Amino acid sequence: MMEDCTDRKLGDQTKNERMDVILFGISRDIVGEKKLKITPAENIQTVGALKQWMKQKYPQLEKLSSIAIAVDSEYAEDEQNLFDENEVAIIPPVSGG
Amino acid sequence: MMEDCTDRKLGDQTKNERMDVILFGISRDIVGEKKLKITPAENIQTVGALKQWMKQKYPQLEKLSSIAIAVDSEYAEDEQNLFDENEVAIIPPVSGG
Amino acid sequence: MLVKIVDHIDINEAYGYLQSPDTGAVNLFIGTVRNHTKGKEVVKLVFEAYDKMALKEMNKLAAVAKDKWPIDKLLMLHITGEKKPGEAVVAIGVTSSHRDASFEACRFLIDELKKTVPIWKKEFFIDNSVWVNAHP
Amino acid sequence: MLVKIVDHIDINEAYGYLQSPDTGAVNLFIGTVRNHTKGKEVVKLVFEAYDKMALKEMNKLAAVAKDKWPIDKLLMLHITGEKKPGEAVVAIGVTSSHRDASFEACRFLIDELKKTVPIWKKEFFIDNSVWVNAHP
Repeated sequence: MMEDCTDRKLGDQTKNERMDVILFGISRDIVGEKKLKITPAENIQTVGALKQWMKQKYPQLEKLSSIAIAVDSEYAEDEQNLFDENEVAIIPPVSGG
Repeated sequence: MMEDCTDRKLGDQTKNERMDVILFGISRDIVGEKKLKITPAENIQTVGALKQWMKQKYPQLEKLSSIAIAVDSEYAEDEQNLFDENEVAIIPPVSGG
Repeated sequence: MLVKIVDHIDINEAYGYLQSPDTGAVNLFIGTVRNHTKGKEVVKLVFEAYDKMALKEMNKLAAVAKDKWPIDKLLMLHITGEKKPGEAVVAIGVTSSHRDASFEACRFLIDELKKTVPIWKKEFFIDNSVWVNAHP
Repeated sequence: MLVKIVDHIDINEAYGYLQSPDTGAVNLFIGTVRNHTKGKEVVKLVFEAYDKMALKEMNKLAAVAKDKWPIDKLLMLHITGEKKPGEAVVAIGVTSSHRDASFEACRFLIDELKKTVPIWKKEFFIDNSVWVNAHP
């Protein structure tokens, strides 16, 4: 049983070798890309962890008025887990209207 | 001097033999005319007196939610005096918009 | 400031007047004929106005609004004549830098117009007609 | 209910959607590009949206409004792309039997849209450009 699980997990990691993070507005300008590819090696498991990782890697994100993460196009709490199949996006302060 | 005044007054009465009262909406329907001619013989001196006279002559006006008089196209108080040169109108309850 | 009694309200024209490169917030209220009132089918409405006085009163309200709020453009249009269900009978528009002002002034103008401006509405039903608000 | 991200806002089309023979009160808010902000001349604005999520959030707001007020028609349009001063970037419209509801729901929708819907605005001045609201 344990071996089965491990197998599946390894299989998934092979299929999805990275998490895509979609970027908009100023966060895209800061990162310099429309999509950021994060490898499994970074071991980012939650929304909060992703925020931390992003801010460390791109210190200018820290200066924004706020930063949110959307998972599958819904605002997500820091505690929420991230899975390979999720669509993840950084939401800098909105300014529509 | 006194005689001069009397002459002028008589002269005015001859020129303006009646007061025109403009009618709108339901008050026009009640009176049955667009304009009501009131002779000087009625001796109506104020806005309040005109209201009283109208209500006596056309009792259905009494049943309206409200009735106002406009003098020279401005809402007028009961105490206001009426002069021959005034444009006088009955304003039944408004319902614009 | 555009204050008028008209035969027909053209929304595009109204918006064209209100649109301004100087300010960012336009609020437009449009009152239309409803096909029913108190459960009865309405066939048409007929509006009449004491034009001269109605324009005076509308201009007074516009002046009060301009005193109370920072207004860039202000529009008050009211029709007279016959209108069918769905057709516009009144349009009030306010353009301001602030949406607060545009909403509040627009609301104020339509509320006050209904109270003081000498315009009268007759509702026509299938079998009869009544002057609205005439009786308690 | 008409909730869309569009290239261009056509007021006549918006009003055409909102107009209803069943209800008498239409409130329409239009946000346009201002030619200045904080004393600086604005040349243009560029809007981008996370379309999928923006539509979801707009639909959520529309659902909340429909729960709170008796609404006949509801419209939310927001543009993306480049717009010059005077051009419309957002249109919110609510048709109801009661003007209270049309004003209040329209106000609620524009206020909330500005808070939660993932759309971003970049202001272009003569010499530089900034993402609005990005920094404290």
